[in-house]
Amino acid sequence: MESIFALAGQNLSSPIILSFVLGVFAALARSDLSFPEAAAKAMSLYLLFAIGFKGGASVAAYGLSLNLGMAILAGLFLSAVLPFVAFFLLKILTSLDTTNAAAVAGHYGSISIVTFVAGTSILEAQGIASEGFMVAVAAAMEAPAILSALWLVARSKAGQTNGGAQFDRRLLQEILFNGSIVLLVGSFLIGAVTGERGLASIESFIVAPFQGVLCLFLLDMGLVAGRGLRDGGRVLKPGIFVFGVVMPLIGAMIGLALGAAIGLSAGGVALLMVLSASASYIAVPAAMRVALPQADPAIYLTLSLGITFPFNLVIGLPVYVAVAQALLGGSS
Amino acid sequence: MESIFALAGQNLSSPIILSFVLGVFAALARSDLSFPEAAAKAMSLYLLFAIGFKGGASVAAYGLSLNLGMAILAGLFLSAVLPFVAFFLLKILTSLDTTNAAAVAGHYGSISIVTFVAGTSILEAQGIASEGFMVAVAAAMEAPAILSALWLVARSKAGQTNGGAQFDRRLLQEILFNGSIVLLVGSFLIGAVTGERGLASIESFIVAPFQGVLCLFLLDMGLVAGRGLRDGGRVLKPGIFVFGVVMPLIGAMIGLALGAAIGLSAGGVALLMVLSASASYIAVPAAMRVALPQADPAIYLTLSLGITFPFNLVIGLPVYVAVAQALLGGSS
Amino acid sequence: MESIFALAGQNLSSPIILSFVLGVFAALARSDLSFPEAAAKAMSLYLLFAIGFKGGASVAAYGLSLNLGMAILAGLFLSAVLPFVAFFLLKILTSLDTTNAAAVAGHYGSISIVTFVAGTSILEAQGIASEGFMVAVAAAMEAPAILSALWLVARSKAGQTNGGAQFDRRLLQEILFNGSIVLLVGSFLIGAVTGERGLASIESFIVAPFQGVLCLFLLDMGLVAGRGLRDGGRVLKPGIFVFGVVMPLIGAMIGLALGAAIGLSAGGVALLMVLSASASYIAVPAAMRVALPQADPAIYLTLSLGITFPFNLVIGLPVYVAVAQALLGGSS
Amino acid sequence: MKTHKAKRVAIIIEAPMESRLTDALEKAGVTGYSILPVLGGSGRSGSWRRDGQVGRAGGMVQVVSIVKEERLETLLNAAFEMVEHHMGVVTVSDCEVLRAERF
Amino acid sequence: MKTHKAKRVAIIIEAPMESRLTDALEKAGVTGYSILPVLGGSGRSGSWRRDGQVGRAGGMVQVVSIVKEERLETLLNAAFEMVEHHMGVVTVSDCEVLRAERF
Amino acid sequence: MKTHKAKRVAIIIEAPMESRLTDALEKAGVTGYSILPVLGGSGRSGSWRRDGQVGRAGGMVQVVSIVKEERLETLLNAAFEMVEHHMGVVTVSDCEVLRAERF
Ligand SMILES: Nc1ncnc2c1ncn2[C@@H]1O[C@H](COP(=O)(O)O)[C@@H](O)[C@H]1O
Ligand SMILES: Nc1ncnc2c1ncn2[C@@H]1O[C@H](COP(=O)(O)O)[C@@H](O)[C@H]1O
Ligand SMILES: Nc1ncnc2c1ncn2[C@@H]1O[C@H](COP(=O)(O)O)[C@@H](O)[C@H]1O
Ligand code: NA
Ligand code: NA
Ligand code: NA
Repeated sequence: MESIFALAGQNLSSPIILSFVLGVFAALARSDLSFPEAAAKAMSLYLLFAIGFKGGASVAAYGLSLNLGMAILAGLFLSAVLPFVAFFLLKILTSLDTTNAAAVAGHYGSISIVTFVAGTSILEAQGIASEGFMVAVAAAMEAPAILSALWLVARSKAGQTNGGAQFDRRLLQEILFNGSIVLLVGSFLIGAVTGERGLASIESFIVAPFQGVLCLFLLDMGLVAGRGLRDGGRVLKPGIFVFGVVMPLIGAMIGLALGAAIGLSAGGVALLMVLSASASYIAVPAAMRVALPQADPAIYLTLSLGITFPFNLVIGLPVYVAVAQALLGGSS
Repeated sequence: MESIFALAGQNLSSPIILSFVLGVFAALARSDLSFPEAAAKAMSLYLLFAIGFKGGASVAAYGLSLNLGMAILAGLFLSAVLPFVAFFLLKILTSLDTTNAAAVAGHYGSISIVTFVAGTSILEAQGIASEGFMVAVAAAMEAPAILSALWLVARSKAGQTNGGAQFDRRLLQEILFNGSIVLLVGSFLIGAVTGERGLASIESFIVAPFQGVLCLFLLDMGLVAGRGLRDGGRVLKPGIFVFGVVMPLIGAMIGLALGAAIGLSAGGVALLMVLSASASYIAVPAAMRVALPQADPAIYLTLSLGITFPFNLVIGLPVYVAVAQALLGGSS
Repeated sequence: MESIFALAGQNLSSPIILSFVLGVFAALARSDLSFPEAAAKAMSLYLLFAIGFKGGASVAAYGLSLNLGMAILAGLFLSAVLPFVAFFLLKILTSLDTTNAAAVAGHYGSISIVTFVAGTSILEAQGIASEGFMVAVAAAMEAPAILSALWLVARSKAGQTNGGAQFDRRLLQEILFNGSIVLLVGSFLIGAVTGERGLASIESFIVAPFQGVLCLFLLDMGLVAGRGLRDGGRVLKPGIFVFGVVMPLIGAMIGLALGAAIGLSAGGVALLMVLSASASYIAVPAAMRVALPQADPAIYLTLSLGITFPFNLVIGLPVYVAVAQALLGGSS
Repeated sequence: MKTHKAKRVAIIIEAPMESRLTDALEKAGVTGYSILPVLGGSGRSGSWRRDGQVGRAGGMVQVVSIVKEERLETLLNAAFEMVEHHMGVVTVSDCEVLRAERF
Repeated sequence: MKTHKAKRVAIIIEAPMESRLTDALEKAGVTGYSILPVLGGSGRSGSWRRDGQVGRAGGMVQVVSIVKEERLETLLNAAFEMVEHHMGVVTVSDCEVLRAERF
Repeated sequence: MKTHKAKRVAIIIEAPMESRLTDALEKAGVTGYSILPVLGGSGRSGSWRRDGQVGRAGGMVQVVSIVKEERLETLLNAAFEMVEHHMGVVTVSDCEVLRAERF
């Protein structure tokens, strides 16, 4: 326990966390500091490309263990099931109606790729190895949660009246081929195909400056999250807030159990915990606006970006890594 | 021949080609993956600056051989003459009217700088030296083709009626001082003036991450080209398609002859082939919209970006390099 | 004196100066070369983050000398007082009315961070050490000058009639928490807290490519400054032009005296001279549009960006460094 | 200069609905439209801005279409169906156009 | 499709004044507005463009608000106070809106 | 608030023609205009979008100018000459302006 606090303390004093904190502070202080939308999007494309490519290259280097298939299945399962857990918890903790609860639940089954990236950074800093294919698992976890959320609405009374969930083939194709899935899987495959030689040719672009770009990106996320908290704070009833902190812990525990069961390494388990604990704030909100327009975006965006993301970043990540390492790591 | 296929195969499995392929795939799959316009433009400015500067610095290092003047003259000549070849070929292969054929022809006399950049990457990867001043030749080849295309329209019947080519001093100055010419020539001169010391001071910006930026830029070009093929596919009559594949080969052969005649190195000849084979998709289209508004942009953009660019990237480049090396290279 | 010319000559042939010159040339030649607004802003965020972080990390490494407090006080004092000097000089040299003279004066008390960055580059190139906390001094000097300028208007006749200066709490908070101050101070603190370990983790992002980004940013500034000169040239009466060249020299001398008095190193004194000599072109113009809308922005922007910035960049910086080094440097 | 009466329809709609709306317009026989960016705004559901955002949710775009009067009703029906359950503002105003043959 | 009369107010204003204007609109009881980017322009004080600029001075944005006729006067008074000493253009035009209950 | 009648002319034109159009407007005595970005669109010549594009061809911008009624005809003549052989849409609508002395 003590060492977990020490880890959290050390994590807290890393440039990436402090950059996020700076962003939140600037937004709360109503500074006009801001990143152009194009710059934010460019950084996110860079991070997706780099993390995917590195994962693929590492698979090429260390071989594709049989676990890949299992891990992807585990990811699909987690993404599909966690929304039910989240929905149940929301019904206990909050007074959200079915539509809003399902919309929020969908976010928690899906993932936040930047949380994943921050998780890999911590692993690297602590010298803990992890399976390169975990980025493919991340990609696999993006979408199923959306279907679960829509199903939750469809089978309810709200789903039968009032338009309900607007689901169709088009939405399905948008979800499956959304930009981050395509880029993540695509660059993963490119990394896997080109391997060491490919990595060597672009290493000084995707490896060396990675941490620095991540700092600026987290600064931007801090600005956006802080703005969200400032403007969307009204939705933050205590029950909702509690959900935003408890749900990631529950998700992480389920991820831990499943990751250990399928025999991932300590690092891989930590990453599966991170994925389970994290909540989407890009792909799922867009899908929800199309499919569940009645759900209030202020609720799911504030929860996902304003509560759970910072919680994971600052407290969750070092805890998940420490727990995985304690239970499954050889030494440490 | 065999080794050319081997080269093409190796080329095909490089991160830059695969990134382009990923982009095309994403566009055809109607993914919403996209780069902000500002990011695409920023990457192109980076590539122009870096390639120009490196060319200049290399001239500073290895001295300005007498060939520079000859090579620039050769470039101007190729740019001015290739449109006539292309026009003639189009009249044989397609049923395009004079205006559209001339507009397309102008694109093939001019150049695509990213094709040139990809060509230098292959040379570097294979350790083949080339003249640093070839970037100046690239800049020289941007504009003359436009004048040839407009002349082709002006002397035709279409040119006498129907508005014809809208050519004036203003357009001339826009063509000569268009952004990519100014940046390419400017950074070439800066590289030449500041030399080794200058290069050392910004090397870790313009050299180290270069290949990685090129990957992302080609991913973006794949997205744009794929979108163009999806929407503009209707113009792709067989004759047009054949032109898009045959013209670069003819261009490359003419470039080969001229490059060998003026005594360029094997690498320099390869690059002159690449320049001759490539077709403009930035400067010339903009000039054509002003000067030949009757010409259908779907035709020249689909051809240049959708057919010839991928053809050169995937098949052409390794072939041109292998041919130049086989005929003119000392060893290997 | 001779060696100052040599230095200026050497400075003139550095890639960053030549990039600026290229930008000015392109703008005057009416080239369409331009950076997207988002790219320009992204580069400026990068530069602020990097320079702040490095300053903080250097404070962490070399300890926080007692001088920091003194230097910040000196900065605040310079920023508050220089506008009075500038106002007085403008009243002598030009026929600007009180409002316009005060608006211009505010710009010269405040600072240009990119001039500061270029100054640190010269110091680094010459191997002259300087206090890391000088970036904090830079941040401290951004705002006070605005208050001085507004006070100059408020106590005048123009201030009593015609709306005068529109100053309120809101403007004060906008000035104090403007993006560049928050980012500079924030990244300075992050650098100071995370120290050597933090710097190591993002060094290949904020140190290695720094000079190259600076080149592109100065290219962009050259484009903007050249456009300003082309369009705003009409305001450049001789007296105004003379002010734009003389005021930085006076500012530098005052900075020199104060810096030497509080015991800064030669490098630190040089940077204080640079800050005093430089004129704001981001924060102060925005504040002036709100508070002194009657003042003509063409005057202060053309002066600050079109005259004083290039003057400092090309001639001023090497001179300030040489003078500081001659008077206070141990050897060389 | 000869001008012709037409209607200018401007639809501010959530960005994730953009392609659905433009498809609906095309189905409704609209011959042209343009998409304009929106930086931020405020309405009953709070305020928003694009700065620093990566996702498309929480952002609007504006689709503008100039149509002949006789096509207006079809267009509005198509647009209404799209915005019905969504945030969004639909306005119609009179205008005159050059080159009426294009609409 | 049932439409309702309303007014479309478009205010081109200096970027540094944007938040002051929108606050004033909110105080004046406006229920919604959208902010559109402007790339460049020209007027009595010369011409400008955003390309390559870092600072907000020397740039304009456009604030568009659709309001019921009865709110127009309050809105214009609020807007006028903001642009009075500043560059800027305020235009009002008639329009029809769907879903009048939103305004 | 006292308002004055004016005309709002909006011209969607190919980006490579932008500076030619604004020069023509200035020659026609227009005192001011603003340039707005367009992200994409669709028309008789197909559809386009700016995303990921580097070149200016294959993109449009919108030039908006508020003019006094008496200047309209000259402006439209100037605009028509520019769009004549080009893609583009020219619309005119009635509006009211504050501060008529500015136009
Ligand atoms: N009256 C209005 N005028 C202009 N834009 C509006 C108006 N009402 C809403 N909007 C835009 O539509 C978005 C969503 O509106 P709402 O559904 O009212 O929250 C707002 O954030 C604005 O961008
Ligand atoms: N008549 C007009 N039509 C459209 N925009 C205008 C007009 N007049 C001014 N503007 C815009 O407002 C800015 C400032 O105008 P001004 O105060 O006249 O210099 C211009 O640069 C344009 O962007
Ligand atoms: N009716 C219309 N309403 C709005 N924008 C249009 C319209 N027609 C054309 N445009 C715009 O002008 C561009 C070129 O139109 P066109 O010449 O018809 O291909 C389109 O891509 C749209 O951006
Ligand atoms: Na999750
Ligand atoms: Na060519
Ligand atoms: Na100063």
